[in-house]
This record gives sequence, structure tokens and C-alpha cells, in this order.
Amino acid sequence: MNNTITDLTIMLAGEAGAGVQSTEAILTSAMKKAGYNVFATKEYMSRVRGGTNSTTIRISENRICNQWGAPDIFIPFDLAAYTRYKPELLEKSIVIADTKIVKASNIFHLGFNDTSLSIGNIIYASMVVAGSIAGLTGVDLEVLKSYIAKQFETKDKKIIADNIKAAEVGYEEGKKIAEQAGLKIEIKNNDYVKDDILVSGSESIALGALAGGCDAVFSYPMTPGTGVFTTLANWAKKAGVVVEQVEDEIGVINMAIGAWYAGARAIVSTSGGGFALMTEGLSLSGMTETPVVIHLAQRPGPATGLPTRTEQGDLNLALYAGHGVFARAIFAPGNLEQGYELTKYAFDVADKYQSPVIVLTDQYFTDSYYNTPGFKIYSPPEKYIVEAKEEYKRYDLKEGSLSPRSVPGFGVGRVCVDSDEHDESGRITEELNGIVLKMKNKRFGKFALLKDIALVPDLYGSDDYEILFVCWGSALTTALEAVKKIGDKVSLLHFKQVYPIAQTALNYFQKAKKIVMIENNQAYQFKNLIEHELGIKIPSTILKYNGLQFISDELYRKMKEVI
Amino acid sequence: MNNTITDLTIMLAGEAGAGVQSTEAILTSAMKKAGYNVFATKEYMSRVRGGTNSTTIRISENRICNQWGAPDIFIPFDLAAYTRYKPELLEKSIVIADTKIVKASNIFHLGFNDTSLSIGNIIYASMVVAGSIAGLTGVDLEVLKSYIAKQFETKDKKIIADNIKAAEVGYEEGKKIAEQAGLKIEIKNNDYVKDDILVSGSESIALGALAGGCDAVFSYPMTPGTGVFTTLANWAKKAGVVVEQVEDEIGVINMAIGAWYAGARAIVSTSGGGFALMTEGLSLSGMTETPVVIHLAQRPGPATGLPTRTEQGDLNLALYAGHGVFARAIFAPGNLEQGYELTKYAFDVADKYQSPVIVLTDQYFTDSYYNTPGFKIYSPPEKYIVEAKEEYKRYDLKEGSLSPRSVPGFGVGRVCVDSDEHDESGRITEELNGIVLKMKNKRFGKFALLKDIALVPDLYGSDDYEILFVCWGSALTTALEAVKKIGDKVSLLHFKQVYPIAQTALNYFQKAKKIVMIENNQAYQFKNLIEHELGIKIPSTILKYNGLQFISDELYRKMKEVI
Amino acid sequence: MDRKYFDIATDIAWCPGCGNFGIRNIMLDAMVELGLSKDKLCFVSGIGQAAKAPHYYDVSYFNGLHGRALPVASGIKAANPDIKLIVESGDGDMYGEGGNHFIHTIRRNPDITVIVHNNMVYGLTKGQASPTTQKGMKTPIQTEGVNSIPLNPVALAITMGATFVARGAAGDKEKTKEIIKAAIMHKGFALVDIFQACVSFNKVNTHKWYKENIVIIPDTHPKDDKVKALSLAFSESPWPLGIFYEVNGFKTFEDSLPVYEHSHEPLYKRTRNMDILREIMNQKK
Amino acid sequence: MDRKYFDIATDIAWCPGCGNFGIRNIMLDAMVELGLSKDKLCFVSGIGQAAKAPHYYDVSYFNGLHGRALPVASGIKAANPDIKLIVESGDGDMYGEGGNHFIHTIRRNPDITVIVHNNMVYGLTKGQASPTTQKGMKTPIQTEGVNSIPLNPVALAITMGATFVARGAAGDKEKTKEIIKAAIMHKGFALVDIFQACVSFNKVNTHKWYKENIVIIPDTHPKDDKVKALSLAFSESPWPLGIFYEVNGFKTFEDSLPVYEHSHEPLYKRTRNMDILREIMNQKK
Ligand SMILES: Cc1ncc(C[n+]2csc(CCOP(=O)(O)OP(=O)(O)O)c2C)c(N)n1
Ligand SMILES: Cc1ncc(C[n+]2csc(CCOP(=O)(O)OP(=O)(O)O)c2C)c(N)n1
Ligand code: SF4
Ligand code: SF4
Ligand SMILES: [Mg+2]
Ligand SMILES: [Mg+2]
Repeated sequence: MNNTITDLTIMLAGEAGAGVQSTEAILTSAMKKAGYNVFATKEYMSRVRGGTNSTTIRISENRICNQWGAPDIFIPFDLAAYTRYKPELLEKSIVIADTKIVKASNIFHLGFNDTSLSIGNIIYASMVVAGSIAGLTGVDLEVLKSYIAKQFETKDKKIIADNIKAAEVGYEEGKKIAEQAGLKIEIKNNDYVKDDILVSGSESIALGALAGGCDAVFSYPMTPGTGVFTTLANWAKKAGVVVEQVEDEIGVINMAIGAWYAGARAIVSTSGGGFALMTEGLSLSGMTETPVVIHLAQRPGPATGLPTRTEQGDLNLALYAGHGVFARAIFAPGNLEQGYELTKYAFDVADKYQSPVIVLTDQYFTDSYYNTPGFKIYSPPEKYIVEAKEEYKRYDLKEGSLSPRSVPGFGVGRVCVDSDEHDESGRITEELNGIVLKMKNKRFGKFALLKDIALVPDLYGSDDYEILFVCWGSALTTALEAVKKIGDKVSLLHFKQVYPIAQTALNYFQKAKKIVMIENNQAYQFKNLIEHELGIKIPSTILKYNGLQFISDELYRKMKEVI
Repeated sequence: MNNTITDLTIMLAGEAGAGVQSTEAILTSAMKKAGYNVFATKEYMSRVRGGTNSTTIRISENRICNQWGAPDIFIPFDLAAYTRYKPELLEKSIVIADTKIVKASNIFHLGFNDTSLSIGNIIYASMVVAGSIAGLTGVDLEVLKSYIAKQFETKDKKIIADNIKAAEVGYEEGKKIAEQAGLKIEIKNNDYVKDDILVSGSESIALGALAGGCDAVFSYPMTPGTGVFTTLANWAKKAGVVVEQVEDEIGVINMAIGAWYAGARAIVSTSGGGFALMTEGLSLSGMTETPVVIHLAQRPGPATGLPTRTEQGDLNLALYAGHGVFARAIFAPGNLEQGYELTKYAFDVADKYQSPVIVLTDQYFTDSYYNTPGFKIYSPPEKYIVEAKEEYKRYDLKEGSLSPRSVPGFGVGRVCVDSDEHDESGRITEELNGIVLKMKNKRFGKFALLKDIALVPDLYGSDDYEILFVCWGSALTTALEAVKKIGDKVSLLHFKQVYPIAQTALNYFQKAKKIVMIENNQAYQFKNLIEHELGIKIPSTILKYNGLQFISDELYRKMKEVI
Repeated sequence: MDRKYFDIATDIAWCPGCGNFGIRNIMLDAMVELGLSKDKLCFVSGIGQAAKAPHYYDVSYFNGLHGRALPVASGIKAANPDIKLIVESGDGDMYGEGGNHFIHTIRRNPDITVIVHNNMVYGLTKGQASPTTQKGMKTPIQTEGVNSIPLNPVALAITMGATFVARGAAGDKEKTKEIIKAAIMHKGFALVDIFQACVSFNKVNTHKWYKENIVIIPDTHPKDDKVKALSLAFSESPWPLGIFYEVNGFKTFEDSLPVYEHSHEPLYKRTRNMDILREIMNQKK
Repeated sequence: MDRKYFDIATDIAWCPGCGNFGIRNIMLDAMVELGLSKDKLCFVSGIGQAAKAPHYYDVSYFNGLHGRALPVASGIKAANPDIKLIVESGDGDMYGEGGNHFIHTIRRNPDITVIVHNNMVYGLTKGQASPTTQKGMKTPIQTEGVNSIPLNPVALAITMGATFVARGAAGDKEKTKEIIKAAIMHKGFALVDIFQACVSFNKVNTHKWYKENIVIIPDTHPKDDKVKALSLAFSESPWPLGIFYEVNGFKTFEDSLPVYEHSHEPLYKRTRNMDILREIMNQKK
């Protein structure tokens, strides 16, 4: 066997709490510091300990932001992990494990348990494994060592020394295994990587929120929405953000609306079930014209479903949640930069259009991470709030759909907001053919306003395509690598805004000879939406809905089949 | 002036609590007993006393189930009522009022306040007014008198006598006014009317529930959903129905699901905001495959909106409420008979298909009433519940999408139900490519099953149409009378099931030269659905969204405009 | 400054004779006597007859969803801690649909005054039982009479740790005004549950009933003794009126938020220093 | 009949060393000792680590939504009053998301036993504060420590009128088993809040902490005295363990339903006499 690898995929798997996560953290950070492009994605069970989880790390000389294919190297921490993921391996994949635990053939032995115990503690096992991968890939050992020194600088010297020792032993073992396996890994490192940031989808959303002037986050924990909440909580003191965990999601959305009413820019982060509970509140935002920003991280439903898995199955709910008629905007970032930019933008759209805005992600998006150039830093966002004069009317019709918005305490005027149908000054009315109709038309006008500013989808690939693959949200990076491989006359159209749909998007569809929709749900919800909004037919779909994200080569094969 | 009226429309209007409602009750009951066809609809403000409410009563020789046009006779109880509704009158409409209170020109005086006070109590005013209408219309006074005697039979003799006196005085006054106004009303009465029942939309739903074997109702009061709840509560003891008012709508839907799980047939009744709160519960029904029947009576939103008004604006929410993917059926009765039959049927569909089923009405539907032949009485509904043997599995895949459903305590087997993704025996699973996919496909299969049995829309009018008007739910009766007047080559297609849409409905559309959708909402939600489901375009719509139902002649005029 | 400052000429949608008018009068007087300033005051309510109250004052308000006044109010406090916040709503709204927010908002202890018009019935939806409806009362839904144990708002609030808990009555103007004033001045979560006759739907707890079933809490009652306060709260017929429980010096929700450690400047006046983003990104390098 | 009757061989998704195992053991023994029969027994739970418990017994169960166990349980009771119903769930589930159902279900008094695994933390979602988390504890969200007043489930249940209220501890097997048995035998709403160590996320309230902070309620405690029970419920460090409050003879939710006046036959076995429809329609003629 002799294969030179320039783009490496490693899978680590084991029980929750057994070290997979710490190995991943060490590896990705160290590799990034060493100038390698890294990407990592995880899938895990809905439990705190036990079960079988895995994380997949890709290391490359080029920028990467997704998984291409099956792992080159698979490191199961226990037999269950081996058994669960074995079927996904390729013939050429090599398996490294502690063969005392994983008793199977064709496995390269790495005695990380004994080794770490001999160093003094089983917790060093992660470091042994990390070291071995450094050894396998030929990463400079010094880089790893200085990373360890930095990482544990506040700790006891002995702890640093033991960690380094574990890494060294692992490193040597790794080199040996590479030799035995005839594995040649030659990944070039790049200086630019060191200046990159290494952040997850959740972090990109949280950073985008800060950039958007978010100064309050209200939530009730729910996987995978919790990541954004935790991240913001972590930065809150420094950034001056109010953080409150509320008793339930109904409280969450109402508290956020209350905060916006009083002039704060608030976000809530949740998942399908929690969002379902916010449905009435969404309608309150629509009626009172109080902005609100919602991060909805999808997981497979219905009901509790698969709490830690991924799906794009809540699009319909995001589109139609809330009784009665009112406008909204929905963004669906496809990569970290979009996570940042669109979340920032969501705050401006919400504030300016006085409407609910949803940032729609999923477990795959929130949990995955890779190195990417630092996000652009903008000046503080524009404030759309006006001072209330004595005769201020919250729903003044003079400026059409967008009445100047004041907040209580800003000026002498009264800011009166009502969830019943109301007149210009915010008082209940039943003037059915008078002010009621005017208010209904005023709010309805926002559909058009939001459509006017709808972001045009991005075309990836040549303008001169015959086949057009279409996807939305988190599918972007996976689909893009696959489409690139397919070749000429094939392009990818990605929607980072899924509602309203920009009318000009139609042009892209009209030019295509064949259109294929890619979605991570069973009911092709986006296809339905696009078909109706643009009045077209999309005859072909590639769907996945087992709770996992597409992998590029899997998608590549499916693409080949349909074209 | 000399106009002979054979089909009379009367509008009564005044403050809430001022007697409009009791006049209406006396009149419609007495007229019906006298063999006249009667229809009544009301519109009222969201308050208990004061404001201005109205009720419109139509009396005819022919069967009627809607309002045709502006009132022939208008009886305002106060000046505010006069002012509010005056603009809706026709030139030929006559106004009758106590001119001491309603000081305006061209009003026929009826001194109901003084008269009733002179009899002894202002509450007799209603009876004076009712009597006057009897006099106007030439209804036999004896009929009214015997109705009064019967109505108050448990009361004091003096009360009966006073009421009769009030009616008599009113009667004489009415006759006088008719003479003065040159009004000739000649409405024939029919014997069949006496055997009819006089019920409201709410009552038709409640009766349908009983026919469907409903044995529990859980609700939280919300206009206009409360009517069904109150009606069932009223009959509960006799009919053996569990009635529980729950702390909130989330509790409501979960309690109903719990009851179904244990083998009861339960219904919940609510309106948009309450239904919004049930969104997560709907998804629970979908995931656990526990049936549930929801009566959703629409009112204008968003948020609290116009609590006592009517709209068809929650269709999108009914269609898409709930996170994740699961099937449902939605019925939308167009008349009382459909209210009864479809609600009954909803229980069978829910039970057999182990899915949530929604009966979608609105304030107009629930509050309107007319005489109609008694509903068909069926034998008790089939029970779909099986006994659980020791090896019983709740989600057995052997029979495809519909696993035999048992309930706890029925047999020795365990009935295990899970809101997480589960295996056949109802236990949590994360076998993503195994049982998870099978369960997802099992549930997805219900979309097709429910589509297979979708009710075909009803065509009213000749098969040989060129112009097809389309409507759904409560618009049926209003639209039908208008379409009939329009003439040849024009028919009406009414959807009493709005989801899934029967595929064969397409034929009706394909035959039409022109299609016009009639909807009582601003966002043509049903048009969007039909267009997408059937792959057609409906270029023309007639919409109303001021919180009131169409009136037939208004619709007629709009129809004329578009064709 | 007189009542006109807060009074507003408008059509009031309550029934003639309703106890709500009494509460409105008391509120107008209490606010004027306290010299509250409109530009530092805000009302929040849910949905119901009582919840219409803010419409009848000339004030800023957020009239939100049924049952959801408290989270909205907490959100306002979180955004602007120096606004005087009064929540005014009904018993069904506050203790029924809004029950979860009621118990958890108390735990947070925001500086909010909560005025509940307790008519022991759902008024706006026409007479169904509310959580405080007494046992046995018949309604269109509870046709055989209410079976559930009535919720005791005073006892519940004390148990949950509210720092000011009182009962008033629409019919006892002077005493209730003093209670409301004390509640508004109290720093922390203050509940004033006010007995109010619904003349349209509650034929049991009438103006007369309230008059006859109330007893003023004696001055000797130790207001800072939780167990004694609870014991008093459980006494019924006659029902004590006055302040059951009052403790001071507890940190409020807004004061425990780090953003207000150094300044109470409302969030809408602040501008983020974007260097924080640079700093965070540097950490992520 | 031995433990095997209810025990089921399955992968248990709890962390090694978790207090949940102790509760499971106690439950298995209690059920066996009471001689409960599977075909007359049903469990209901919400979502969380504790809420997985019913999966680990060989019983019928409805494992529903987060926070919504109690209304489901009440619905089951309404449909079939003779089923023995045990709700087993977590503190976040029962007192946080499910708080409104908790207080109102108590008011209804259905014959349900409610077992709450109170680890004072959100386990499944990885360590955020729950309503019972003690002040000051730091978590990934409450980075500066919890500020809210912790919810006292025992005091809350007593105040709301629960007819049986007790505290157990996963670490005190014998005493807790007896409490649970008494709760299951009690007719009416019975709460057993059980202290349980979450070894993964609660580093404050550990096995050791619980052992050291518990004191057994003396036999002399008058269990039917509400105010005394509350006073005891407010005492902390040490925290009393045992039955705080127990009163009998109160009508249950299901018994107050007219459908069960003459027979407890479950609804699914009944057939409606359709003559009632005829009768109603005749009235409408
Ligand atoms: C989610 C939701 N459920 C139900 C309603 C209907 N509703 C409006 S007011 C009300 C009860 C009001 O009772 P209470 O709060 O006691 O106020 P009151 O009218 O007695 O003053 C209800 C159930 C609603 N508006 N929203
Ligand atoms: C509507 C909704 N919101 C949030 C969640 C996420 N969630 C699952 S379990 C849980 C908390 C569990 O805490 P607890 O009830 O104390 O149980 P424990 O895990 O500690 O045993 C949360 C917030 C959910 N499943 N549904
Ligand atoms: S319904 Fe009752 S509470 Fe409402 S305004 Fe009328 S009397 Fe007052
Ligand atoms: S997370 Fe905590 S409560 Fe959950 S199983 Fe682990 S130790 Fe137990
Ligand atoms: Mg009330
Ligand atoms: Mg817990």
C-alpha cells in the first residue's frame, strides 16, 4: 500500500465523555496554529455519557469548509464505535485503535489507554491520540508542544510536562503506524491560516449578533439552538449583553419583544419545538410591529424527534408560523461568513421593517467549524428609533408601512402598542371599513417592501450552465464541492434568503435545461416554496432525511445519477 | 312607495346587552315555529356591554342559509347604532326606532321604551320589537303568543301576561307602520319548517362531535371557538362527555392527546391564538401517531386582532403548524349539514389514520344559524382500538403506515408511545439508517393515505360552465346564492376539505375558461395552496378582509365586475 | 398636577357598574398622588376586560397577548431599568394562561408592580371559571359547579418569594389606594390582588359579597414574617385586606444584570464598542 | 413477583454514577412491593434525563413533550380513572417549562403520583440552571451565578393544595421507598420531589452534599397542618426529608366528573346511545 494523501479526513468515535471531544479540540487548534486548513463536524447522541458519537476532521492544504468523503483514518475509542462506523469506511481507510479494546482484524494498534495510564492518568489518552495524528501527518512536533504549553499555561508544570509526554509518545507511535501502513501524507501548510479564526456556526451567529448591535439574548435551552445562547452568555459581560434564561419559550419570545419595544436589540435562539411555542408571539411581533430576531436551529422532528441530529424540516413552520397575515424575512446562511453577515443584517431588517426576522440554521451548521478569515468589522449599526413628541403616534400612517418607531421614555410622547387591531395612536378599534382596513393594508405592505430587498441567490460556477443544482441554507458548502467536481455546464444556485424570494431568481431557473433541488428533508419544502413563488416546476430532487448532513462525495454520486 | 316583499331582511342593532339578542331569539324561534324559513347572523364588538352590535335576520318562503343584501327593515335601538349602519341601507330600506332616542328624519316611530315601561319593565322592549315585526310581516299573532306562553311556562303568570301584552302592543304598532310605509310583506310559511331544527354553526359542530363518538372536550375559552365548548358542556352530562377547562391551550392539546392515548375520543375547540399555542402539541400527535380532533374557529389576526370578527386567515397556520414533517387532514364545512357530517367524519379519520384532524370554521360560521332538516343519526362509530397481547408493539411496521393501536389497560401488553424517534415498540432509537428511516417513511406514508381519501370538492351549478368561482369553508352559502343569480355558464366549486386536496379536483379547473377564487383573507392562502397542489394558475380573486363575511349581493356585484 | 394628567377621554368598554371603574379611579389617584411622570412610566397588560385598563390612562403601554404581560414587562425592565413599570391585568390572564410567568417572574424579582383585577371569573369571554373562582360556582362550562381548588394568589406569591404581597378591593377606595401606592414605591416584585365585582358574570362574588367578606389586616400583623403572612393568606371569609408580606433590600432582576452594574443607562442609548469583536476574533485565531 | 417483573434489559442512557440509578432501583422495589400490575399501570413523562425513566421499566408509557407530562396524565385519567398513573420527570421539566401545569393540575387533584428527579440542574441540555438551582451556582449560561430565588417545590405544592407532598433522596433508599409507596397508595395528587445528584453538571449538590444536608422529618410532625408543613418546607440546610403534608378524603378530578358518577368504566369501552342526538335535535325544533 502506498498512497500519498494531501487532503486528509480523520474520524474519531467513542462514548460521550470518553475523550473524542477533547482530542478533536486539541487537534483542530494545533493544526490550525500549524497553518493547516481544518474543518470539523460532529454527530452525537442525545445523552451526556455513553452511546457512540463521532467527530470528523478534515485537514487540507486548501481552504475547506465541509467533509468530502469517508475518513482516511478512523480511530474508534471502543468496540461499539468500531462496529457502528465500520460500514462507512472505504477499503483504503485505515483503522487505528487500542486493540486491547477493539478486537478486530486490520487495525493498527495504538495503546493509548496503557500509555496514558503509565503517564499517570487516563485523561492523557486524548493527547496520545492527538499526538499520533500529528505523527502520522508529519506535522512538526514542536508546534503541538508549544500549543500544549500555551493551552495549559495556567496549570501545574507537571501537568504540562505529562501532556507533552503523552503527545510525544503518541507522535512516535503515529510515525510508526504511517510507516507500517505505507501512508504518505503530504499536506502543505499556509501562513494565512494562522491569521484565520477558527469558529463554529453557532459562534458565527453570535458574532453576527454582536455586530448587529444585539444587546440582549433571551432563551430556553434547546439543542441545537443552545450553542448561540451559550456563546453569547460567555461574551456577555464584556460585550454588555443582557442574558436571561426564561422559564419557557413563550416567555422567551415575549421578553424579547418587550425588550425591543423598550429599544433594545434582542435575539432568541431555539429549535423546532421551542419555536413552535413561539408561534403566537411571532404573530404578536407582526401585529404590534415590534421587531424581533429569532435564531432557529433545526433538528429532525416531529416532536422531540432526534434532538441532536440535523434536518432542514422546519422551513414550512418558519414560513407560516403565527396566526393571521403578517410579513417576515427568513435568512439561511450557508457558511460561516454568511452566518455572521446575515445575522448582523437580520437585526437591521427587523429594526427597519419592524417585523420578525428568522435566521434559519440546523445542527450541522451550528456545530461544524473551520478556519476562515476574520469577519469584517463594521461600525455600530444605525439606530432607527425616533424621539416621541407630545403628539407622537406609534402607528402613524403618514409614512406608509413604516411608522417612525419610538420607545417608552424617549421623549414626552406616549408609545402605545396593541395586540388588538388598533388605530394610529395604538388604541383598540373596530372601525372595520376605516382604520382597520388601513392598518391591515399598512402591514400587508411590508410583504412588498421585504420582497424588494430580498437577497438574490448566489450562483456558483459558470453562467453558462445547462444543469442547475439548487440548495439553501447549510447545504451550500457540501453541495459546492460536489458540483465543482461534476464538471462543465453544471452550476449551483444557493439561497441564503429563503423568504421572501427575490423575483430575479427566476432568471437562473429559466436558463437551465435541468433543475435539481437538494434538500435535507423528506417533504421538499423549499422546492414547494420556490415552485409556487416563481411559478416554475422543479422535477428532480435529491433528498436526505436520516438526521445526518449530506457528505460531498455521497451528494456527488447522487448528482451523477440524476443528470 | 309600494313594494311587496317575499323575502325579508331585518337588521336589529344596539348596545351589547340592550335587547338586540333577546329580540333576535324570540323572533327567530317564533318565526320558525310559525313555519317561516329563518336565517340569522350577528356581528359584535369585543366587549360585554355597550358598543354597537347588530344581528341580521332573514325570513323567507324558501330555504335560506345566508344573507342576500341590505336590510329591508332596520331597527336601531340607539343613535349610535343608527349612525353606524345607516350607510349600509338602501334607499328603500325603512327604519323603525324609538324616535325619542334616535332623532333623525325618515324614521317610523316605535315607542318601545315607553311602552315597555308602561307595562312595567324595560325588559319588555324586546318583546315589543318582536311583536312589531310580527305585525309588519303579518305573521299570525297567535303563533307568537303561544310561543311566548310556551317559552315562559315555568315563569309567573303575570310575566307571561305582560310579555303577551308587550307583543300585542308591538304587533299593532307594526301593522300601523306597515300601512304608513306602504309595505306589503307576503311570505308564505311551510309546514316542513316546523320539523326542521334551528341550530347554529357551533351547534352543528358539537352535534357532529357527539355523532362522531366524542366523549371528551378540553378547551380554554377563546372566541369564536368557545361556542362549541359551551354547547358540548351543556349537553355533557346527558351525553356522557368529559368536560374540562384547562389552564392554557398547551395543556388543552396535551390533555386531549392523553385522553386519545387512553382510548377516549376527544375534541378541542379554539381560535387562532390558542391554536398557535397548540403547534408543538400538533407535532406530538404527528410523532406519537396519537389521533386528535381540533376545531379551529378563525377570527382576524394577527395576535389578538379583532376577537369577535370573522376571517379565513389561519389556513396557512392550520396547514403548516407543527415542527417536522407529519400528515394531517383539514375539513372546512360550508353549511350546517357539513358542519355536522365533517366533524363526525373527522373523528373517524383521526382515529383510523392516527393523525391530527382539524375542522376549520370561523366566527361567521359558528355564530350564524338557520332552520335545516335534522341531521342524519348514525349508529355509534366504529372503534379502531385493538387489544394488546403480551408482545404488542405500538409502532408495528407489519401493516405499513397504520399500526394497530391499543390503549393502556386494554390487554396485557404494554402501550409505549414516544415523542422522540422510536422503534416499533416505542423506545427511543438513534439507528439512523435503520428503524429511524423506516419510521419516517411509515409516517410519511400517511400523506398518501389521506390524499387517497380526500373529499372531492362539490360543484354547484351546471357541469357545462365557462366561468368557475371557487371558494372554501364558510363562504359556500353566500357564494352560492350569488352564483345562482349570475346566470348560465357560471358554476361554483366549493372545497369542504382543504387538505389534502383530491387530485381529481383538477378536472374542474381544466374545464373552466375563467377561474375566480373567493376568499375572506388578504393573502389568498387557499389560492396559493390550490395553485401549488394542482399545478395551475388562478389569475383572479375576490377578497374581503375587514372582519366581516361577504354578503351575497356584494359578492354578486364583485363577481359581475370580474367576469 | 391632578387626575386629568393621566385621565383620558375615551369610550370605556366596561359594563356599567363594574368594579373595574373603581380600580381605575383608585389608580388615577394613586399615580397622581405619587407624582408619577408620564415619560418615565409604562404599563403592560395581557388580554381580558381588566387588561384594557392601560387604554384608559394617558400613558405608554404594551397591551400584549393573553397571559403574557409579565415576560414583556421583564423584557422592558431588562432594556430600561429606570422605567416605572405597572402591569395591570385580570385574574385569568395572570394566574391562568400566565401562571408560569407569574411564578417565575416572582423568582426573578424585577421592580414591577402587578395589579390584578380579581373578579374570580373570565369576564371578556363571558363567564367561565377563572383560577380564582370559588368552589361550587356554576358557569356555562362548569355546569355542575367548579371542582378545582381555587388558586390563592396571595399565598402563592408569598411562597414563591415575592417581596411585596397585598390584597385590595375595588370597593375600599382609601385603603386600596394606600396599598397601591406602597406597591408602586416598593423596589422589587409587588403584587396587589384586587377584589373586583363582575356585575355581568359573577353572581356570587358581588359588590355586596365583597363588602361583607373583607376584614382589614390589623397593624399588628408582622409583615416580614413569611409563615405568619401565609397563615393569614389562607384565612377566608372574612378575607383579609391589606399588606400581607413586605420585605425590602432584595436585589432586583435588573440590578443583578452586569450591564447595569455601573450605569442604568437604557440599552437603546448605548453604542457597542466594536473592538470587542476584534478582541473575540483574536481569541479565535 | 420480583424486580424482574418491571425490570427491562436495555441500554440506560444515564451517566455512570448518576443519582437517577438510585431512584430507578427504589422505584422498581416500591412497585414490586406494592404488587402493582402492569396492565393497570401507566407512566407519563416529559423530556430530559429523568424523563427517560419510563423507558427503563417494562410498563406502558407516554413519553411526551418537555414540560407537558401532567396534562397528558390528566387526559389519561379523564379517559380511564382506574389506571394507576405515575408521572416521572425532571425538575426543569416539571417546575420550569411545565410550571403552569404543575400548579393547575394540583388544583384539579387527579389521582396521580408525581416523582420528580430534582438534580437542581438541566442535565440533558448540559448544565444550565433549573428553577431549583440554588443561588450563586455558576453554569454556562449563568456565568456570574444564578440570581433568581430557587423554586421550593414542596412549599409550592402545599400552597396550591396538593394532598400529599414529600421529599425523598436518591441516596436514602429505604426512607424514600416508603415515601414513594405511600405516595402511590395516596388517593389524589401526590408529589415526591427527590434529591438526586447529577454527577456531570451539578458540582455543588453532589451525592456528598445531599447526604450532609438532609435531615429526616420527625414522626411528631403533624402532617395535616398546612402552616406547619409550610414552615417545615421553608427550612433549608439541613433540608427535611419525609412527608411534609398529607390529607385524605378529598375528591379527585376523575371522581368529580359526572361520567364516572355511576361507573368507572373507561370511555373506550363505552358506546354512546345515539338517542341523545335525537333528543337534542328535538329540543331544537
Ligand atoms: C391564547 C388566548 N387564549 C384565550 C383567549 C381568550 N380570552 C381573552 S380574555 C380571556 C379571559 C379573561 O379573563 P380575565 O383575565 O380574568 O379578565 P376579565 O375579562 O375577567 O377582566 C380569555 C380566555 C385569548 N385572547 N388568547
Ligand atoms: C420545548 C422544549 N424546550 C426545550 C427542550 C430542551 N430540553 C430537553 S430536556 C431539557 C431540560 C431537562 O432538565 P430536567 O427536566 O431537569 O431533566 P434532567 O435532564 O436534569 O433530568 C430541556 C431544556 C425541549 N426538548 N423542548
Ligand atoms: S364583564 Fe364583568 S369584569 Fe368585564 S366589564 Fe363587565 S362587569 Fe366588568
Ligand atoms: S447528566 Fe446528570 S442527571 Fe443526566 S444522567 Fe448524567 S449525571 Fe444523571
Ligand atoms: Mg377576571
Ligand atoms: Mg434536572
